[in-house]
Amino acid sequence: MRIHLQNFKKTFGDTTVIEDMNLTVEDGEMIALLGPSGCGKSTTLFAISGIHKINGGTLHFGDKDVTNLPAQERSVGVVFQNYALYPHMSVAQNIGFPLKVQKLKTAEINARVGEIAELVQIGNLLDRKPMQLSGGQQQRVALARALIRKPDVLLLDEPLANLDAKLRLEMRSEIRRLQRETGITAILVTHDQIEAMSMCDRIALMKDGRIEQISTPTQMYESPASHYVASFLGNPPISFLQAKADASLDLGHGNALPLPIGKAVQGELTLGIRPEHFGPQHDGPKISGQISFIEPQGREDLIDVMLPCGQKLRAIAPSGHGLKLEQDISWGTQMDRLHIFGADGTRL
Amino acid sequence: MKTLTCKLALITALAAGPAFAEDITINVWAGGSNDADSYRLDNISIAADLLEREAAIRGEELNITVEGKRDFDGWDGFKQAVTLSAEAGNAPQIVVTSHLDIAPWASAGYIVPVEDYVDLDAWPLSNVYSNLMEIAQYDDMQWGVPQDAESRPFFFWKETFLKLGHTEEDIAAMPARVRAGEYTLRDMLADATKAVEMGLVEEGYGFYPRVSNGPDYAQFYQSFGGELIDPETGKLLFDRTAMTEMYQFFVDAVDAKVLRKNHIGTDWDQWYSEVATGKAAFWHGGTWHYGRYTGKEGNEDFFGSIGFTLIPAGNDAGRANTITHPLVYLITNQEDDRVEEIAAQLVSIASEPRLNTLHAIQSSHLAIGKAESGVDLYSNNRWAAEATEVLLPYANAQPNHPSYGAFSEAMFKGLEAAWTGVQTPEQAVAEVEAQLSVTLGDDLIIR
Amino acid sequence: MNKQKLLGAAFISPALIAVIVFFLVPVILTVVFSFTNMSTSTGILGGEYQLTQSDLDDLSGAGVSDEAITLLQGAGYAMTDESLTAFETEFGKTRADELAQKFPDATFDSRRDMERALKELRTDPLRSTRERKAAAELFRQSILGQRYETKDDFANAVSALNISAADTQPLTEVAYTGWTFTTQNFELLWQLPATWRYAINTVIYVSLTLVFNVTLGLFLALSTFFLPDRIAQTFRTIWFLPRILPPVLYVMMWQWMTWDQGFISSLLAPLGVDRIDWMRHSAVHGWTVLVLINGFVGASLGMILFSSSLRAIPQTQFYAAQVDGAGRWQQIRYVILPQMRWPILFITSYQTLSLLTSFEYILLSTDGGPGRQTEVWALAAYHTALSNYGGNLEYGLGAAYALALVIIGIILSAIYLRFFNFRELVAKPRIEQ
Amino acid sequence: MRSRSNLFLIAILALISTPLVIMYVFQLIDSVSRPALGGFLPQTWELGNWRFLWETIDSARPSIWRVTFNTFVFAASTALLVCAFSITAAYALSRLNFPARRFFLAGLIMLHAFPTITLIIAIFIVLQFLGLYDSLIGVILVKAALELPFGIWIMKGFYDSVPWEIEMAGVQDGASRFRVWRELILPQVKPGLAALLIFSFLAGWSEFILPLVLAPGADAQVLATYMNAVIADDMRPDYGLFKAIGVFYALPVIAVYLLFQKQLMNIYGGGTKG
Repeated sequence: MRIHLQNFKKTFGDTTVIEDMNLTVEDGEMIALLGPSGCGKSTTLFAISGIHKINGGTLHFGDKDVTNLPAQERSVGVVFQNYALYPHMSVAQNIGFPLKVQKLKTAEINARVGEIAELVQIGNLLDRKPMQLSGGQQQRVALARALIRKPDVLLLDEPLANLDAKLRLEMRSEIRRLQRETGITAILVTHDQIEAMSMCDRIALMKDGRIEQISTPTQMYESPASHYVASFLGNPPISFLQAKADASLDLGHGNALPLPIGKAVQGELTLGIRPEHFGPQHDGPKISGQISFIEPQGREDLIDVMLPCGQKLRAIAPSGHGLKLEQDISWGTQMDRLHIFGADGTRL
Repeated sequence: MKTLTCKLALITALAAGPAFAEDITINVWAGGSNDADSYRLDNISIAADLLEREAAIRGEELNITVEGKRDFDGWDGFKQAVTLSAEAGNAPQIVVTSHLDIAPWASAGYIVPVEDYVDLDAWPLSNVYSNLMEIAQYDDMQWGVPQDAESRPFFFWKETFLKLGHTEEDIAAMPARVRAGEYTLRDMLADATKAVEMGLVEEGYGFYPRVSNGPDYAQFYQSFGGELIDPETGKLLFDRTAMTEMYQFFVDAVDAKVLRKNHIGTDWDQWYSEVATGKAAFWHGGTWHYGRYTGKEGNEDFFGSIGFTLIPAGNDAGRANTITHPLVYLITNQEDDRVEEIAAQLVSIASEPRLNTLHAIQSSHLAIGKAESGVDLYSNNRWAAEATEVLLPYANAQPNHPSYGAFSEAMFKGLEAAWTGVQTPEQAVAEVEAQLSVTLGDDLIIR
Repeated sequence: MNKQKLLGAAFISPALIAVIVFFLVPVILTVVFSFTNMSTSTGILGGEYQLTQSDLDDLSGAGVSDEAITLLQGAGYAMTDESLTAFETEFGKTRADELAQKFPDATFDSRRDMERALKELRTDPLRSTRERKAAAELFRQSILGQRYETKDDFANAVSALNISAADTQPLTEVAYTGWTFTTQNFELLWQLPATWRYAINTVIYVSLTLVFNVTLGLFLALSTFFLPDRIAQTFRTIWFLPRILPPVLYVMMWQWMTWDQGFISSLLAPLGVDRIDWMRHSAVHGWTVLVLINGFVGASLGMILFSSSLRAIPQTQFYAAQVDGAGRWQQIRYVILPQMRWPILFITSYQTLSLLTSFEYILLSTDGGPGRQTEVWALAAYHTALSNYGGNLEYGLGAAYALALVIIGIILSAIYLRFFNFRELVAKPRIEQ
Repeated sequence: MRSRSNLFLIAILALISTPLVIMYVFQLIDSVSRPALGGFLPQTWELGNWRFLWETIDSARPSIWRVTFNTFVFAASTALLVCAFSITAAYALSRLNFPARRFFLAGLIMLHAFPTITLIIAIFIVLQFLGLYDSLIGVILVKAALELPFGIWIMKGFYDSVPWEIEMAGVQDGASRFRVWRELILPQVKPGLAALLIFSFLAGWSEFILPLVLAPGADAQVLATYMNAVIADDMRPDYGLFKAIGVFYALPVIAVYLLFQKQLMNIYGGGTKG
């Protein structure tokens, strides 16, 4: 089911938190609403789910205008951060509750509960109470409950935040698998870029109630629309350098990069260089500085380089490089991967 | 002219000669009553039985259900309950209460005059002592019928009295001497002080008065020359001098160690037990105490051990006196006039000498009518006979005045303040005076 | 109006109705009553019109002419033509004639005399008392002692006596038996010396009990916190009981402890201490016992609340403090007490209000004695309005007393409101639809 | 050192608890024995103190069983009413959007601490206007209404601590708000409800002034007024009898306490501070 949010506006009392937002999620697509806390991603999710009122604009599921429909009539499945399982009900009762509300026959409820339980692989846990389950199992129950009535849309509100690292990895692919198998349109709200990038078809990166950029993960990583997008994606994060464009991109104290080909740039700029595009293994224009920190990561090392101008540049180097702290270096930069942002933060 | 029309309707109904069955429920509430006073309620039941039989003989079917209640939270609780239920329109049909309630309850419209329903000139009401009947009058109307008579004598323990140096003849002469004002409260105080000093009684037991508020304390006011009401204007009277001297008397008694400073609030049980066994030299109480002393407290020789007189005069201005504080049967205002009428007839029948004697003797009260002396049960009772003779002729009652309750309350509070040493008698009197002049205004004459 | 609002209204209305009927209306009534002279004599529910014998004395003062007073006084019962005619229709000509003949133009002062006259009928006597009563009514001229339900009825009766219209107005005022509006209650409160004593008593009572309460509650919570569970539980039970035991029973236990023949006296008697009533011996005894009675009850509330907030402090903080070398006292001083500020404030303000206004335990124990020494404001309101030996219930004055408490109550709870995080409390529901 | 200071604490606690313990112990002892006048040690065993159970101790008093029944009806109905009204009103205040919600909440806090007993005169008028004066129903309604702000307050605390997500999940699962409340939220506040039920039952069981003033008639006597009347009757002050009645009166309280101790202590579990 295609979801189309148009000119969406949300206010709490006198403060407007989201204004004139547009978002389209294609049928069967999984999209991530990514952003720091307070950017309005959860608000958007609640508006789509029907828990929050839509103060302006429209919301369509397919061709159906659901803007003013209450949550109960929207056919939306939600998985909450804390799963919100009903503590007094067994797993089976939890999963079957949406069907019970629809007044389905017990036999049918049981059959469908069994079916979905198999799908999320908790068939053996049906008689337990939520308190007796591990975090991952609770997560699966929550998914099953959200999916059982075959909703038009599946909303996931930070579903992995309460899990430990190993389970998170497992559930990431699990959720994606379920989404693919059911072919449901899904929206994932998260502040974790890795989750967003690894699970979703597209990412909508939000900031202050606006969508900053919406595109596929790769596209967003490789050509961020703004300084903000570039800084949000990537781990270890991108390094920014202040530069002055003249005949060259002057980094001060003798460091300079050539002007990029085909781009007319002038004046004060911010350069974005990802760690994997700077290092001893790279050719290209050199930047000199002194190693200020080495963080071994096993397969490779993270190296902080202090430039003479006082700015810091991060590099990734394969291990076994033999570098030492306070060693002076001069490493190459991959110019074609260099991001240049103007004073207003937009990418040039 | 509600009453008139009602009555005319009644006459018309009567003329038609109805012969239908009539069911009437009569609720009786009695204040300040305990087991010994059960005939306050029982006599109404007996009367109902008689009335039913009379009706049966006339060929009418009359069923009267009598329900009684007397376990209230003291007089306070009883009056609160009656007042509020009257306000709510479901007051008990008959209440047995102090005659002092007539004035406020009449003016609030809670009660109806009994004279509207019964012939005061006919038996048995014609038999009731007229001074008692007057006590149940207010504003020239007969509101209630006295239920019992009593008075509040002064008692002394004869053995202690003898040890103080008095003789048997002195004891015999006491009632007369007190009456004549020859033996005053001050004499009593001297005797009591001596008794304590001689170790005949413990400290604080020379004079052992009532432990809570009651009409008794108005007696001491009268002993010092106070009068409660001005006969000319019908207004309450506050006699500053008498009040001060009365308070002073109690303070002096405390100072002389014959009276305990914290006497008020002593447990009644303890009090009865102590006075009945001679722990106290002088005290005062009520005629009904006889029953308690000789009954529960086991004093088998009442007349040999305890003497009684009027409350002595306190000074030259005052007089020996005793207050009678009869309870009265009152009929409350009911929606159905017929119920009021039945209730009044029941009260009237309950005042038959034989019935009232049951109450008088069981509860050690005095007769309400002359004819009771003709009932063996009464005449064979020495206490009833003697107390009637020594006390009743000199008894006066407290006035039926709407504000007397407030007056009496304030008087006692002031006494309590002086007695417990919180204020000097002068301060206490000044405060009571201030309070009363504000609250009572025109209803009070201050002298 | 959407579904949620409807549900909200449906859910809140039973409670709302109860609160309006038994809180809001009474508050308003209390305000109204405090401006009336309502008492037992006036009744609560409006009055009627009645002139009585004793009212006659007040009439000239109220501006009624002497002429009218004479008319009122002299009326009584009379054999007038109209009354005889009325009598004839009801009771027959024979009787009427005999009466007219026996008592030509007679007047009678009282009904009793009138009834006696009726008894004189010989040819066809009126035998039943009831008939005579009804007959006597027909001859009544006087309106003294008669109750009239409405003003008009009264005015008609007055004019029937040929009293001028000018006199009717003041007469009506005197005759009205119900309550009227007045500000005299507040003047009285201001003028009565007792008022100030009650106010001072209240301050003494509230502050002493409060200090006792909070200190003891805190001590109990802290000490049981550090003790092994079983022992702590035993002490908590001992101290919790006063709170749930019925007040009548609980106070009876104290009476037994303190009366002359009671436990304390009996215990001390062999040591040569006089037997006294430890509750009413003096003001100091009274206050001490009152503070103890109320304090023991109040302490248990403190104990429960403090204990639960103590348990809410993470255990790790105590470990950390112990590692830092803090002794038990230092743990209390630096770890516990700072975190107890809120519960202590809560208990203090909550108890202040309830102590100010509750009088049940005092009523059951000293009842204000000895000598009004322990009469607090709330008890005075109750005594004045609803319970005193004379049965003279002054609702108006009592309401004025109560009104003072109501106002203090509102002010204190408004302050109390500030203690709560009100904004968080009224945070909008998160489901909006 | 720890155990020494514990011993010291226990000693102090024991000391200040003595008066209470003495009262409790002698409450039991005196109910079945009789001390000499002026003493406190039991002299003779006395089962006659319990005579009130099989005879009316004073001719005009109602039977204890009737009074006990009244008390039970009073306490139970009060508790049920308070709970029924509180669970709905508190939910509305905690979770639902409706007009003037802020106002109700502020009002609730005020009332929750309001001097109710000072209103008793006016409450009498209201009752009498409703024709409920001197009836058990009237006192029940008044008591329930006066307990209500406290009840709502407590229940609101419990509702507030139920995660919003449960409610949202319910709504998302298609259930109406009523159904969400009934099937999903109510089970979460059961401990609070139990505590409130017990608490208001005990409050009703102990209530004295309201029945005293508002229902003085014989039909509506409760144990509190009964016991007070027995004590106030100056002809028969008899601590043996008083204490026996007292033990009888307190038995249900003790039983409830022992059975439901946990729930009772829970009453402030919803966080009164909020």
